[in-house]
Amino acid sequence: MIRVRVSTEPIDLAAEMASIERGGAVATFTGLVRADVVEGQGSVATLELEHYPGATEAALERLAAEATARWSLSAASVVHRVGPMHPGERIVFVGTAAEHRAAALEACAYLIDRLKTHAPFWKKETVGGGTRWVDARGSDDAAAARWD
Amino acid sequence: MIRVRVSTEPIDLAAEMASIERGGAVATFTGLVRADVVEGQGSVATLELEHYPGATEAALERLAAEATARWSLSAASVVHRVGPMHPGERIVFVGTAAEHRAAALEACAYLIDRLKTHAPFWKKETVGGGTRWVDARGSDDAAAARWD
Amino acid sequence: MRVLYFAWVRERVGAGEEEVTPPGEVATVADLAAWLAGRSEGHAAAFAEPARLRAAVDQAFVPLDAPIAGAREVAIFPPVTGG
Amino acid sequence: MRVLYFAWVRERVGAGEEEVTPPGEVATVADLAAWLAGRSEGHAAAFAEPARLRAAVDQAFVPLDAPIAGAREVAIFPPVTGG
Repeated sequence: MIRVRVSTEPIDLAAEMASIERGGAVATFTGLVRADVVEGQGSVATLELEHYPGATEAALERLAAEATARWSLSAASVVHRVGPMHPGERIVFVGTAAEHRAAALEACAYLIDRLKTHAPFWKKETVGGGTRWVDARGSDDAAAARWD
Repeated sequence: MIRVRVSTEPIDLAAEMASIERGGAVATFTGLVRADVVEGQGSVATLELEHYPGATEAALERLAAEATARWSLSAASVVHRVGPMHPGERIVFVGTAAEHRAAALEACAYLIDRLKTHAPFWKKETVGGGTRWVDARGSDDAAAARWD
Repeated sequence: MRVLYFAWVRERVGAGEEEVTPPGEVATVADLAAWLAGRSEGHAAAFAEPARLRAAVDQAFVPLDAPIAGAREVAIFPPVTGG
Repeated sequence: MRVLYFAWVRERVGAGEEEVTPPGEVATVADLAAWLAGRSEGHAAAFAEPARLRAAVDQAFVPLDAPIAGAREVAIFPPVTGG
Protein backbone atom coordinates (compact mmCIF):
# COMPACT_ATOMS: atom_id res chain seq x y z
CA MET A 1 0.00 0.00 0.00
CA ILE A 2 1.44 3.32 -1.11
CA ARG A 3 -0.07 6.54 0.16
CA VAL A 4 1.18 9.98 -0.83
CA ARG A 5 -0.37 13.32 0.02
CA VAL A 6 0.55 17.00 -0.31
CA SER A 7 -1.79 19.32 1.49
CA THR A 8 -2.14 22.66 3.24
CA GLU A 9 -4.02 20.89 6.05
CA PRO A 10 -2.26 19.98 9.32
CA ILE A 11 -0.93 16.41 9.40
CA ASP A 12 -3.14 14.10 11.47
CA LEU A 13 -0.63 11.73 13.04
CA ALA A 14 -3.14 9.27 14.47
CA ALA A 15 -4.81 8.83 11.08
CA GLU A 16 -1.45 8.48 9.32
CA MET A 17 -0.21 5.91 11.83
CA ALA A 18 -3.44 3.91 11.60
CA SER A 19 -3.16 3.73 7.81
CA ILE A 20 0.22 2.02 7.84
CA GLU A 21 -0.03 -0.38 10.80
CA ARG A 22 0.36 -3.73 9.15
CA GLY A 23 3.04 -6.43 9.18
CA GLY A 24 5.23 -6.76 12.25
CA ALA A 25 7.20 -3.53 12.21
CA VAL A 26 6.25 0.10 11.66
CA ALA A 27 8.73 2.98 11.50
CA THR A 28 7.85 6.64 11.21
CA PHE A 29 9.60 9.95 10.86
CA THR A 30 7.93 13.27 11.59
CA GLY A 31 9.59 16.59 10.79
CA LEU A 32 8.51 19.62 12.81
CA VAL A 33 9.04 23.28 12.00
CA ARG A 34 11.95 24.44 14.17
CA ALA A 35 12.21 27.92 15.66
CA ASP A 36 15.79 28.25 14.43
CA VAL A 37 17.60 31.33 15.62
CA VAL A 38 19.15 33.45 12.87
CA GLU A 39 22.03 35.51 14.21
CA GLY A 40 21.00 39.06 14.99
CA GLN A 41 17.45 38.57 13.72
CA GLY A 42 15.73 36.44 16.33
CA SER A 43 14.06 33.11 15.64
CA VAL A 44 11.98 31.85 12.73
CA ALA A 45 8.37 33.01 13.16
CA THR A 46 6.77 31.31 10.17
CA LEU A 47 7.78 28.93 7.43
CA GLU A 48 6.13 28.81 4.03
CA LEU A 49 6.38 25.76 1.82
CA GLU A 50 6.03 26.02 -1.93
CA HIS A 51 5.92 23.01 -4.24
CA TYR A 52 5.47 21.94 -7.86
CA PRO A 53 1.93 20.53 -8.07
CA GLY A 54 1.77 17.29 -9.99
CA ALA A 55 5.52 16.80 -10.13
CA THR A 56 5.66 16.66 -6.32
CA GLU A 57 3.12 13.90 -5.98
CA ALA A 58 4.77 11.97 -8.81
CA ALA A 59 8.19 12.29 -7.13
CA LEU A 60 6.85 11.11 -3.77
CA GLU A 61 5.06 8.18 -5.37
CA ARG A 62 8.20 7.17 -7.20
CA LEU A 63 10.23 7.30 -3.94
CA ALA A 64 7.59 5.28 -2.09
CA ALA A 65 7.49 2.71 -4.89
CA GLU A 66 11.30 2.42 -4.88
CA ALA A 67 11.34 1.89 -1.11
CA THR A 68 8.51 -0.62 -1.30
CA ALA A 69 10.37 -2.68 -3.89
CA ARG A 70 13.79 -2.43 -2.23
CA TRP A 71 12.63 -3.39 1.30
CA SER A 72 9.47 -5.42 0.48
CA LEU A 73 7.31 -3.00 2.43
CA SER A 74 3.71 -3.79 3.23
CA ALA A 75 2.96 -0.06 3.48
CA ALA A 76 4.67 3.24 2.69
CA SER A 77 3.19 6.64 3.39
CA VAL A 78 4.57 10.10 2.66
CA VAL A 79 2.63 13.17 3.69
CA HIS A 80 4.01 16.67 3.20
CA ARG A 81 2.40 19.89 4.25
CA VAL A 82 2.64 23.02 2.10
CA GLY A 83 1.66 26.64 2.63
CA PRO A 84 2.32 28.73 5.74
CA MET A 85 3.05 27.09 9.10
CA HIS A 86 4.52 27.87 12.51
CA PRO A 87 7.29 26.40 14.69
CA GLY A 88 6.17 23.14 16.31
CA GLU A 89 3.83 22.20 13.47
CA ARG A 90 4.35 19.01 11.47
CA ILE A 91 5.81 19.60 8.07
CA VAL A 92 6.39 16.04 6.90
CA PHE A 93 5.43 12.49 7.90
CA VAL A 94 6.99 9.32 6.54
CA GLY A 95 5.71 5.91 7.60
CA THR A 96 6.84 2.44 6.57
CA ALA A 97 5.64 -1.04 7.49
CA ALA A 98 7.37 -4.37 6.91
CA GLU A 99 7.58 -7.83 8.39
CA HIS A 100 10.81 -7.07 10.27
CA ARG A 101 12.25 -3.99 11.89
CA ALA A 102 15.43 -3.47 9.85
CA ALA A 103 13.42 -3.12 6.62
CA ALA A 104 10.93 -0.66 8.13
CA LEU A 105 13.64 1.46 9.78
CA GLU A 106 15.95 1.61 6.76
CA ALA A 107 13.13 2.36 4.34
CA CYS A 108 11.91 5.17 6.60
CA ALA A 109 15.38 6.76 6.69
CA TYR A 110 15.69 6.29 2.92
CA LEU A 111 12.39 8.04 2.23
CA ILE A 112 13.10 11.12 4.31
CA ASP A 113 16.70 11.37 3.03
CA ARG A 114 15.59 11.11 -0.59
CA LEU A 115 12.58 13.37 -0.13
CA LYS A 116 14.93 16.15 1.00
CA THR A 117 16.79 16.13 -2.31
CA HIS A 118 14.43 14.48 -4.81
CA ALA A 119 11.08 16.20 -4.32
CA PRO A 120 10.27 19.75 -5.48
CA PHE A 121 9.60 21.64 -2.27
CA TRP A 122 11.04 25.01 -1.28
CA LYS A 123 11.11 26.58 2.17
CA LYS A 124 10.85 30.30 2.88
CA GLU A 125 11.40 31.57 6.41
CA THR A 126 10.11 34.73 8.04
CA VAL A 127 12.70 35.98 10.53
CA GLY A 128 12.75 39.35 12.27
CA GLY A 129 10.17 40.79 9.87
CA GLY A 130 12.06 39.78 6.73
CA THR A 131 11.78 36.67 4.59
CA ARG A 132 14.45 34.48 3.04
CA TRP A 133 14.54 31.32 0.99
CA VAL A 134 16.26 28.47 2.82
CA ASP A 135 19.46 27.28 1.13
CA ALA A 136 19.90 23.63 0.19
CA ARG A 137 22.46 21.84 2.35
CA GLY A 138 25.35 19.71 1.20
CA SER A 139 24.74 17.38 4.14
CA ASP A 140 21.33 16.52 2.65
CA ASP A 141 22.94 15.57 -0.66
CA ALA A 142 25.38 13.34 1.21
CA ALA A 143 22.56 11.71 3.21
CA ALA A 144 20.60 11.01 0.04
CA ALA A 145 23.66 9.68 -1.80
CA ARG A 146 24.41 7.01 0.81
CA TRP A 147 21.43 5.04 -0.54
CA ASP A 148 22.77 4.95 -4.13
CA MET B 1 12.82 13.81 28.69
CA ILE B 2 13.01 10.07 29.26
CA ARG B 3 9.82 8.05 29.51
CA VAL B 4 9.75 4.30 30.12
CA ARG B 5 6.73 2.13 30.75
CA VAL B 6 5.96 -1.58 31.05
CA SER B 7 2.28 -2.35 31.20
CA THR B 8 -0.40 -4.92 30.41
CA GLU B 9 -2.51 -2.14 28.89
CA PRO B 10 -2.69 -1.61 25.11
CA ILE B 11 -0.22 0.98 23.81
CA ASP B 12 -1.93 4.31 23.02
CA LEU B 13 0.01 5.54 20.00
CA ALA B 14 -1.51 9.03 19.88
CA ALA B 15 -0.59 9.65 23.52
CA GLU B 16 2.92 8.25 23.05
CA MET B 17 3.52 10.33 19.95
CA ALA B 18 2.26 13.49 21.64
CA SER B 19 4.64 12.98 24.55
CA ILE B 20 7.76 13.03 22.39
CA GLU B 21 6.98 15.69 19.78
CA ARG B 22 9.65 18.28 20.43
CA GLY B 23 12.72 19.45 18.54
CA GLY B 24 12.72 19.26 14.78
CA ALA B 25 12.73 15.51 14.19
CA VAL B 26 10.76 12.63 15.68
CA ALA B 27 11.34 8.96 14.84
CA THR B 28 9.26 6.06 16.07
CA PHE B 29 9.26 2.30 15.88
CA THR B 30 6.21 0.21 16.67
CA GLY B 31 6.39 -3.58 16.88
CA LEU B 32 3.18 -5.51 16.23
CA VAL B 33 2.40 -9.12 17.12
CA ARG B 34 2.77 -11.09 13.90
CA ALA B 35 0.59 -14.08 12.99
CA ASP B 36 3.67 -16.13 12.09
CA VAL B 37 2.94 -19.48 10.55
CA VAL B 38 4.63 -22.45 12.24
CA GLU B 39 5.02 -25.32 9.81
CA GLY B 40 2.30 -27.93 10.24
CA GLN B 41 0.70 -26.10 13.17
CA GLY B 42 -1.01 -23.07 11.70
CA SER B 43 -0.36 -19.51 12.75
CA VAL B 44 0.33 -17.91 16.09
CA ALA B 45 -2.98 -17.29 17.90
CA THR B 46 -1.71 -15.51 21.01
CA LEU B 47 1.57 -14.21 22.36
CA GLU B 48 2.32 -13.87 26.05
CA LEU B 49 5.08 -11.59 27.29
CA GLU B 50 6.78 -12.22 30.61
CA HIS B 51 9.30 -9.83 32.15
CA TYR B 52 11.45 -9.21 35.22
CA PRO B 53 9.67 -6.43 37.14
CA GLY B 54 12.06 -3.77 38.38
CA ALA B 55 14.99 -4.99 36.33
CA THR B 56 13.05 -4.40 33.11
CA GLU B 57 12.27 -0.76 33.85
CA ALA B 58 15.85 -0.17 34.99
CA ALA B 59 17.20 -1.72 31.76
CA LEU B 60 14.90 0.39 29.57
CA GLU B 61 15.79 3.57 31.44
CA ARG B 62 19.48 2.83 31.05
CA LEU B 63 19.06 2.29 27.29
CA ALA B 64 17.04 5.50 26.95
CA ALA B 65 19.64 7.44 28.92
CA GLU B 66 22.46 6.00 26.77
CA ALA B 67 20.64 7.00 23.58
CA THR B 68 19.84 10.46 24.95
CA ALA B 69 23.50 11.09 25.76
CA ARG B 70 24.88 9.61 22.53
CA TRP B 71 22.53 11.48 20.16
CA SER B 72 21.64 14.55 22.28
CA LEU B 73 17.97 13.63 22.22
CA SER B 74 15.32 16.01 23.44
CA ALA B 75 13.02 13.06 24.20
CA ALA B 76 13.22 9.27 24.35
CA SER B 77 10.30 7.00 25.08
CA VAL B 78 10.18 3.21 25.40
CA VAL B 79 6.87 1.49 26.08
CA HIS B 80 6.61 -2.29 26.21
CA ARG B 81 3.47 -4.29 26.67
CA VAL B 82 3.46 -7.49 28.76
CA GLY B 83 0.90 -10.20 29.38
CA PRO B 84 -1.29 -11.90 26.74
CA MET B 85 -1.91 -10.29 23.37
CA HIS B 86 -3.10 -11.14 19.85
CA PRO B 87 -1.72 -10.72 16.31
CA GLY B 88 -1.95 -7.11 15.15
CA GLU B 89 -1.65 -5.67 18.66
CA ARG B 90 1.22 -3.34 19.54
CA ILE B 91 3.90 -5.01 21.61
CA VAL B 92 6.52 -2.25 21.76
CA PHE B 93 6.83 1.45 20.96
CA VAL B 94 10.08 3.40 20.77
CA GLY B 95 10.08 7.14 20.12
CA THR B 96 12.97 9.58 19.86
CA ALA B 97 13.14 13.33 19.28
CA ALA B 98 16.15 15.44 18.32
CA GLU B 99 16.98 18.63 16.49
CA HIS B 100 17.91 16.81 13.28
CA ARG B 101 16.69 13.67 11.57
CA ALA B 102 19.83 11.52 11.57
CA ALA B 103 20.04 11.62 15.38
CA ALA B 104 16.37 10.76 15.86
CA LEU B 105 16.44 7.93 13.31
CA GLU B 106 19.68 6.36 14.53
CA ALA B 107 18.69 6.58 18.19
CA CYS B 108 15.36 4.94 17.41
CA ALA B 109 17.07 2.03 15.64
CA TYR B 110 19.57 1.77 18.50
CA LEU B 111 16.85 1.56 21.13
CA ILE B 112 14.86 -1.19 19.45
CA ASP B 113 18.01 -3.17 18.57
CA ARG B 114 19.33 -2.97 22.12
CA LEU B 115 15.95 -3.59 23.72
CA LYS B 116 15.79 -6.92 21.89
CA THR B 117 18.93 -8.20 23.58
CA HIS B 118 19.38 -6.05 26.71
CA ALA B 119 15.97 -6.04 28.41
CA PRO B 120 14.50 -9.01 30.31
CA PHE B 121 11.41 -9.94 28.30
CA TRP B 122 10.41 -13.42 27.17
CA LYS B 123 7.87 -14.38 24.51
CA LYS B 124 5.66 -17.44 24.60
CA GLU B 125 3.53 -18.31 21.58
CA THR B 126 0.32 -20.30 21.39
CA VAL B 127 0.23 -22.17 18.07
CA GLY B 128 -2.19 -24.95 17.10
CA GLY B 129 -3.32 -25.45 20.72
CA GLY B 130 0.22 -25.83 22.09
CA THR B 131 2.57 -23.26 23.55
CA ARG B 132 6.28 -22.70 23.03
CA TRP B 133 8.87 -20.21 24.23
CA VAL B 134 10.33 -18.19 21.39
CA ASP B 135 14.04 -18.78 20.85
CA ALA B 136 16.50 -15.88 20.89
CA ARG B 137 17.88 -15.10 17.43
CA GLY B 138 21.51 -14.63 16.48
CA SER B 139 20.46 -11.88 14.07
CA ASP B 140 19.25 -9.85 17.06
CA ASP B 141 22.64 -10.17 18.75
CA ALA B 142 24.31 -8.98 15.55
CA ALA B 143 21.92 -6.02 15.24
CA ALA B 144 22.59 -4.99 18.84
CA ALA B 145 26.36 -5.40 18.47
CA ARG B 146 26.60 -2.99 15.52
CA TRP B 147 26.11 -0.14 18.01
CA ASP B 148 29.08 -1.17 20.21
CA MET C 1 6.08 25.86 -24.47
CA ARG C 2 4.99 26.44 -20.89
CA VAL C 3 7.73 27.58 -18.52
CA LEU C 4 7.23 27.34 -14.74
CA TYR C 5 9.22 29.12 -12.03
CA PHE C 6 9.41 28.34 -8.33
CA ALA C 7 10.73 29.92 -5.12
CA TRP C 8 13.13 32.84 -5.64
CA VAL C 9 13.28 32.20 -9.39
CA ARG C 10 9.52 32.84 -9.50
CA GLU C 11 9.89 35.93 -7.30
CA ARG C 12 12.65 37.44 -9.44
CA VAL C 13 10.87 36.74 -12.72
CA GLY C 14 7.70 38.15 -11.18
CA ALA C 15 5.47 35.34 -12.45
CA GLY C 16 4.91 31.64 -11.74
CA GLU C 17 4.55 30.66 -15.37
CA GLU C 18 4.52 31.95 -18.91
CA GLU C 19 4.07 30.69 -22.45
CA VAL C 20 7.15 31.14 -24.60
CA THR C 21 8.24 30.18 -28.12
CA PRO C 22 12.02 30.01 -28.10
CA PRO C 23 13.88 30.09 -31.44
CA GLY C 24 15.27 26.86 -32.85
CA GLU C 25 18.83 27.39 -31.62
CA VAL C 26 17.62 27.17 -27.99
CA ALA C 27 18.31 23.46 -27.59
CA THR C 28 18.84 22.83 -23.86
CA VAL C 29 17.47 24.04 -20.54
CA ALA C 30 20.62 26.14 -20.11
CA ASP C 31 20.04 27.71 -23.53
CA LEU C 32 16.45 28.42 -22.52
CA ALA C 33 17.52 30.12 -19.26
CA ALA C 34 20.03 32.29 -21.15
CA TRP C 35 17.40 33.21 -23.71
CA LEU C 36 14.78 33.95 -21.03
CA ALA C 37 17.30 36.22 -19.23
CA GLY C 38 16.83 38.73 -22.08
CA ARG C 39 13.11 39.19 -21.45
CA SER C 40 13.33 41.58 -18.47
CA GLU C 41 15.54 42.75 -15.61
CA GLY C 42 13.70 40.27 -13.36
CA HIS C 43 14.43 37.40 -15.74
CA ALA C 44 18.06 38.51 -15.94
CA ALA C 45 18.33 38.45 -12.12
CA ALA C 46 16.64 35.04 -11.90
CA PHE C 47 18.96 33.37 -14.42
CA ALA C 48 22.21 35.21 -13.62
CA GLU C 49 23.83 32.21 -11.90
CA PRO C 50 23.07 28.98 -13.77
CA ALA C 51 24.94 26.96 -11.08
CA ARG C 52 22.16 27.85 -8.66
CA LEU C 53 19.41 26.57 -10.97
CA ARG C 54 17.75 23.19 -11.30
CA ALA C 55 15.20 22.06 -13.85
CA ALA C 56 12.51 19.60 -14.86
CA VAL C 57 11.30 18.83 -18.37
CA ASP C 58 7.73 17.56 -18.52
CA GLN C 59 7.96 17.05 -14.75
CA ALA C 60 11.06 14.84 -14.86
CA PHE C 61 14.17 16.26 -13.13
CA VAL C 62 16.99 16.80 -15.59
CA PRO C 63 20.44 18.42 -15.69
CA LEU C 64 20.63 21.88 -17.25
CA ASP C 65 22.23 20.51 -20.41
CA ALA C 66 19.19 18.33 -21.12
CA PRO C 67 17.42 18.94 -24.45
CA ILE C 68 14.04 20.67 -24.52
CA ALA C 69 12.98 19.67 -28.04
CA GLY C 70 9.34 18.59 -27.96
CA ALA C 71 8.84 19.58 -24.31
CA ARG C 72 5.45 20.91 -23.32
CA GLU C 73 6.50 22.05 -19.84
CA VAL C 74 9.90 23.20 -18.56
CA ALA C 75 10.33 24.18 -14.89
CA ILE C 76 13.30 26.19 -13.59
CA PHE C 77 13.90 26.53 -9.85
CA PRO C 78 16.52 26.58 -7.04
CA PRO C 79 17.82 23.39 -5.40
CA VAL C 80 14.96 21.81 -3.42
CA THR C 81 14.67 22.25 0.36
CA GLY C 82 11.70 20.16 1.48
CA GLY C 83 11.23 17.72 4.33
CA MET D 1 19.30 -15.33 49.10
CA ARG D 2 16.32 -14.86 46.85
CA VAL D 3 16.42 -16.72 43.54
CA LEU D 4 14.10 -15.74 40.67
CA TYR D 5 13.24 -17.79 37.59
CA PHE D 6 11.69 -16.66 34.34
CA ALA D 7 10.16 -18.18 31.19
CA TRP D 8 10.87 -21.90 30.69
CA VAL D 9 13.32 -21.95 33.61
CA ARG D 10 10.43 -20.90 35.86
CA GLU D 11 8.11 -23.48 34.29
CA ARG D 12 10.58 -26.34 34.73
CA VAL D 13 11.44 -25.40 38.30
CA GLY D 14 7.74 -25.04 38.99
CA ALA D 15 8.09 -21.74 40.89
CA GLY D 16 8.90 -18.13 40.09
CA GLU D 17 11.09 -17.63 43.12
CA GLU D 18 12.46 -19.26 46.23
CA GLU D 19 14.63 -18.43 49.20
CA VAL D 20 17.80 -20.51 49.36
CA THR D 21 20.91 -20.64 51.51
CA PRO D 22 23.65 -22.16 49.38
CA PRO D 23 26.77 -23.52 51.13
CA GLY D 24 29.98 -21.47 51.06
CA GLU D 25 31.58 -23.32 48.16
CA VAL D 26 28.81 -22.08 45.84
CA ALA D 27 30.74 -19.03 44.59
CA THR D 28 29.34 -18.19 41.14
CA VAL D 29 25.99 -18.16 39.35
CA ALA D 30 27.07 -21.34 37.54
CA ASP D 31 27.85 -22.97 40.90
CA LEU D 32 24.44 -21.89 42.16
CA ALA D 33 22.65 -23.39 39.12
CA ALA D 34 24.51 -26.67 39.58
CA TRP D 35 23.66 -26.71 43.28
CA LEU D 36 19.99 -25.83 42.62
CA ALA D 37 19.80 -28.68 40.08
CA GLY D 38 19.92 -31.11 42.98
CA ARG D 39 16.74 -29.80 44.58
CA SER D 40 14.17 -31.58 42.33
CA GLU D 41 13.69 -33.19 38.93
CA GLY D 42 12.23 -29.87 37.77
CA HIS D 43 15.33 -27.98 38.91
CA ALA D 44 17.53 -30.57 37.23
CA ALA D 45 15.63 -30.10 33.95
CA ALA D 46 15.81 -26.30 34.22
CA PHE D 47 19.57 -26.21 34.77
CA ALA D 48 20.65 -29.15 32.58
CA GLU D 49 22.17 -26.95 29.86
CA PRO D 50 24.09 -24.01 31.34
CA ALA D 51 24.82 -22.67 27.83
CA ARG D 52 21.12 -21.89 27.49
CA LEU D 53 21.02 -19.88 30.74
CA ARG D 54 21.51 -16.19 31.45
CA ALA D 55 21.60 -14.43 34.81
CA ALA D 56 21.32 -11.23 36.76
CA VAL D 57 22.74 -10.52 40.22
CA ASP D 58 20.85 -7.84 42.13
CA GLN D 59 19.16 -6.96 38.80
CA ALA D 60 22.41 -6.38 36.91
CA PHE D 61 23.02 -8.74 33.98
CA VAL D 62 26.15 -10.85 34.53
CA PRO D 63 27.93 -13.80 32.92
CA LEU D 64 27.40 -17.18 34.58
CA ASP D 65 30.87 -17.13 36.13
CA ALA D 66 30.06 -13.96 38.06
CA PRO D 67 30.38 -14.21 41.88
CA ILE D 68 27.26 -14.27 44.02
CA ALA D 69 28.88 -13.41 47.37
CA GLY D 70 26.74 -10.83 49.16
CA ALA D 71 23.94 -10.97 46.56
CA ARG D 72 20.41 -10.51 47.79
CA GLU D 73 18.73 -11.49 44.51
CA VAL D 74 19.91 -13.81 41.75
CA ALA D 75 17.77 -14.33 38.64
CA ILE D 76 18.27 -17.21 36.20
CA PHE D 77 16.50 -17.25 32.86
CA PRO D 78 16.78 -18.05 29.12
CA PRO D 79 18.19 -15.54 26.60
CA VAL D 80 15.76 -12.63 26.34
CA THR D 81 13.28 -12.33 23.44
CA GLY D 82 11.47 -9.02 23.86
CA GLY D 83 10.58 -6.24 21.46
